Amino acid sequence: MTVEYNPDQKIPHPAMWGVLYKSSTPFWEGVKNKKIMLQKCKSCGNLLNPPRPMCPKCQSQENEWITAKGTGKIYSWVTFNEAPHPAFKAPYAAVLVELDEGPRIVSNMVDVKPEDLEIGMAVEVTFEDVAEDLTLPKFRKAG
Amino acid sequence: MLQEYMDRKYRTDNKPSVEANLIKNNVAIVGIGQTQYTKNSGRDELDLACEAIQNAVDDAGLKMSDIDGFDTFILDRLSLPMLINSLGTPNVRFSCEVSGGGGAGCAVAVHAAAAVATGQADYVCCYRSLNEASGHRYGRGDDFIEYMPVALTPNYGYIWPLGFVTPLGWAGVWGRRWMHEFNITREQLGWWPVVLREYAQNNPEATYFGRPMTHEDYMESPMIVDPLKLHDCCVNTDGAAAYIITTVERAKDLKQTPAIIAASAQCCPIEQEIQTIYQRPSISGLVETWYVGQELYRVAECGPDDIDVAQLYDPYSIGGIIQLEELGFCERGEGGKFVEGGDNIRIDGKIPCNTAGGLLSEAYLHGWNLVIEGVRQIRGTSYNQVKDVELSMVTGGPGVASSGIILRR
Amino acid sequence: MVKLIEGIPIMRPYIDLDNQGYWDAVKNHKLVLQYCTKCNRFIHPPRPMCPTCRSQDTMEWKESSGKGILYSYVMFTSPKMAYPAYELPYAVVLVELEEGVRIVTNTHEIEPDEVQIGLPVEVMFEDLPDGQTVYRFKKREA
Amino acid sequence: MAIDSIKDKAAIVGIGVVDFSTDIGRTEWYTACQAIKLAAEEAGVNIDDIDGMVKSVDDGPDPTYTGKGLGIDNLLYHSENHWGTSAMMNAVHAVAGGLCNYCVYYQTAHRASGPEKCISDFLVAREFRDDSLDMVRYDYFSPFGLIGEPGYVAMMYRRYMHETGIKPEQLGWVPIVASENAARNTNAIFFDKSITIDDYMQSKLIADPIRELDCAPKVDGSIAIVITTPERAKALKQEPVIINSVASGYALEGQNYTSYTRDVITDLPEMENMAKELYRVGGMGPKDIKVAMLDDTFAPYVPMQLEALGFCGKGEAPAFIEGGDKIRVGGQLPVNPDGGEIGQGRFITTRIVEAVRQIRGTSTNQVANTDTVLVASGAGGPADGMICRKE
Repeated sequence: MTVEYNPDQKIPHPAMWGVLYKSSTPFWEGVKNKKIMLQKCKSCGNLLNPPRPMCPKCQSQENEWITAKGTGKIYSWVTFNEAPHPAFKAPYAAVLVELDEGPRIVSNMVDVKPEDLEIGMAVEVTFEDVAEDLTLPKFRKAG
Repeated sequence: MLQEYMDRKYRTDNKPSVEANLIKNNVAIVGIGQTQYTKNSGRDELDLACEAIQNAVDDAGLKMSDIDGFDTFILDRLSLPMLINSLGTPNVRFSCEVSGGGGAGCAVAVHAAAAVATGQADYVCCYRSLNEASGHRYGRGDDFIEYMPVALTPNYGYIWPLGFVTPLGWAGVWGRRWMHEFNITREQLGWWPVVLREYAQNNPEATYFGRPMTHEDYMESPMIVDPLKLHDCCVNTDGAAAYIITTVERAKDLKQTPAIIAASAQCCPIEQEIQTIYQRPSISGLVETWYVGQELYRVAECGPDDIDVAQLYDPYSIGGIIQLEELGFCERGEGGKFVEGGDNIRIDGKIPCNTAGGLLSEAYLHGWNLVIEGVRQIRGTSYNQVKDVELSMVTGGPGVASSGIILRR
Repeated sequence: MVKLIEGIPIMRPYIDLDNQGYWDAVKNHKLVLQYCTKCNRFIHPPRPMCPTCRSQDTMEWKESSGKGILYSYVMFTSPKMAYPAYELPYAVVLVELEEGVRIVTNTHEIEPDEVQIGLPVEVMFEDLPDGQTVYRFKKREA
Repeated sequence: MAIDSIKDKAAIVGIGVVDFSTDIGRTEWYTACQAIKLAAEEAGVNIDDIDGMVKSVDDGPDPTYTGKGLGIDNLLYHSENHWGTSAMMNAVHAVAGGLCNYCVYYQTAHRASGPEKCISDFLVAREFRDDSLDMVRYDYFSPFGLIGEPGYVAMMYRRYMHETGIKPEQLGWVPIVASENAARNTNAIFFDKSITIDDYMQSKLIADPIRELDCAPKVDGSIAIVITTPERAKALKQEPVIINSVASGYALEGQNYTSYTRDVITDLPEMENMAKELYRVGGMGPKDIKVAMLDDTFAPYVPMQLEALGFCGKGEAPAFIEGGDKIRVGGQLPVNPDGGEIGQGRFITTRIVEAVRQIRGTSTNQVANTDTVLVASGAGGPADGMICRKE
């Protein structure tokens, strides 16, 4: 199952922070281009997730962005039997995916019913245009 | 307290004893750091905060992981968890905030000092990061309209719908009353911004470095909220600043001459509001500042004559000058005369004030830049160094619940 | 002399259970003040407790004479720090009422150069096109 | 000299509690003043002698306005704190550090009756909070429908179930015992009688695996607590409750309820750090604690806290709470004898009030011979706590 939306409701969009918070822009730019981008400390190689202006391991403020492979495993999930927001049709699940590179991101599953979810399930990314101006990285069963 | 103020008789019998004050002479500011002060940083506030804090940590001769406390005041866009997650400080065990806007300029130092004096934390970092020039400017009129069909609080309900929306305007009401009651002239007011601008010419980090201003320039500057002219008002700044507080004992092993806190005070008297302090019998003075001064002198066991240099929180010239009166640097109602010609507040004057340029000419960093300059004066590293500084005073904002510290060598 | 600029909404006061009596009265073209019957004193702005005797049930609304003198003022002259719904310049004045409390207000039919400390003024009300009622102060005979 | 620790340097001498309600019919400003007045009266402290005020940033009018409402003229210390009940720490610093004599910690929040009419939102800060950088994290959750605290907690709790094997039939005992205690506590408005495990199992799974009964309901309330030094306390009306230690804890990669980027997301490192500090300062250990006041805003945090605070070993909490006997009054470690937030509504300072009552021996659910109580708050985020003891 894929998350179903109420067409007359606006899906919550990530805020475009611009100069108010520069660190997160490349991630969402990447999603638009159907890539999962990860921030990497130039000095010690630490992956910073969520993105931020300083590496907590070595205090370097120099960083670069790498493209994740897009594969990982389900680390946890929640099934919403009541939608906390009118754009979503309950029931649906939000999943926490641990990417093979290490970082974890929240997403939804495509073509998997909530009751079939399992911790450890191998998944791979797929990108869904959920609204005219919003693309989201989602995951499906790998293979 | 109000009665104490009216009688100019400070009660000490209802205050904790000076011996009980654990901050006095036990706590010091040991590291200071800042970013460039600009009009458009092009960076976000978390980014700026990280840089300023790193600079303060380096200045003190510490490691980032030594920092175990954070302190700031509200109206802050940063989130503490995000800050910790960026800086990578694993041992944090104290944090604090305080309301009251600029009045809390020194209250933050008080709370951080209390934490280290009571063993709750070893090294507390006080930080402030703002993009007020390019981003969200506190206290601008047109900011309000976008998102506020109804005044934010009941109290603002009595003033905002009248088009009475900015702290400058609110202060203008008691400022005018002060000018009216004591015949303070605009020419006199002008000397405060003019002298501060002179200081800024020696401070390459100041916003107005390289842009001198004469008294004539001041007089010709446009009226913003009558009685305040453009140059009566503080600058807008993008930037961040931080300082680090620890015990005097630990300071001995660190890099810098510690700026020891000889006294600290906070005060919020009756009928306090944010600038709109209109219900007290007299509004031509600042009860909270007088009180902060009295408490500082009581704890430090000194008087205004002993203070060598002062950094007074001056979001507008009036606020700076009335503080001179309330802190006892001149008589009540004599502030105008005192600053006339500027000599009294210049570097060799009776009480050199805001020697880095203050909020009007250095930066509007909610008072952090004032604390940092107060520390530099103790270290002897100011761009406008006053000779042989023993005691250096810093205050929080006027017209709000205020605060202050006295630093010593 | 407060002139509205068309199309820009006027901010409304924040009405809660502590100050509802005040704003309800304004709606009916009356200026009322909170009064503590125990201490026999007026209190402004409205609040949930008498700051002198600290009672929470001794306060009532009493109509003000609406008369006072101009105690202090500011003149908004620059768009930078002003609320954009009003034509510049506009005055915001602090009026000391006969009851001893001071209220912040706008002026009505007082020219900028007439706005002076000590000016005798009295309250008037205006119903705005957007449905809200505001109070302002105009000159009166001393 | 600076002191090494605040151990036993402050005491709670008065509490003021305005009756809880889901529709209190007053403003926050009103009930804040009311609670402080009650607390001062209970303590035997004149309001004019109150010279310190602390509160949590997000609850109720700030000290300037509350002080104005009360007509306080001598405020020498005021501060806010963001997390849980950590404002208590500021109060302790203020009186122990000689910055003020009598400090009031007040919490006022009318969350049930909502913002209309009843919330005196005095915080200009909130206007800034909308674009606070704390909001950035929601960008990564909200587009996927992960919205709201029950959901955030559920994500962590699913993993906790996976790693510890805890079953709903075990977790259910947290709300069951809370309901038993609340039914006996006249101040607790949410349960007239205790619920059964069947009731729990039938409770709606709002964000599976979190049930409706796992979440503390919203409530209107106002509480004030007076703190001073143990010396000054001697002259006052009540038997003082000594604050043996107070601490707060933070940890890397933390976010309130959503610390999903840590290696392990199913423990509470902030709480562990806090507990370490609390026991170190107080010179106590988990075995010395007679009653635990734990953060039960969301039920899963109770077993996690039992482990983080050292009341049982890692992985032992599910068995510890099962059947409820160990956490009931009379059990090995009575938890929240007042019914907790599940029974009284979401209101953090209720824990401190109950700690005081337990030590005074005046609780509606008194645990015999209580001389030490641990209070913990901020589970799932920056944590804080205190240990109170009998004089």
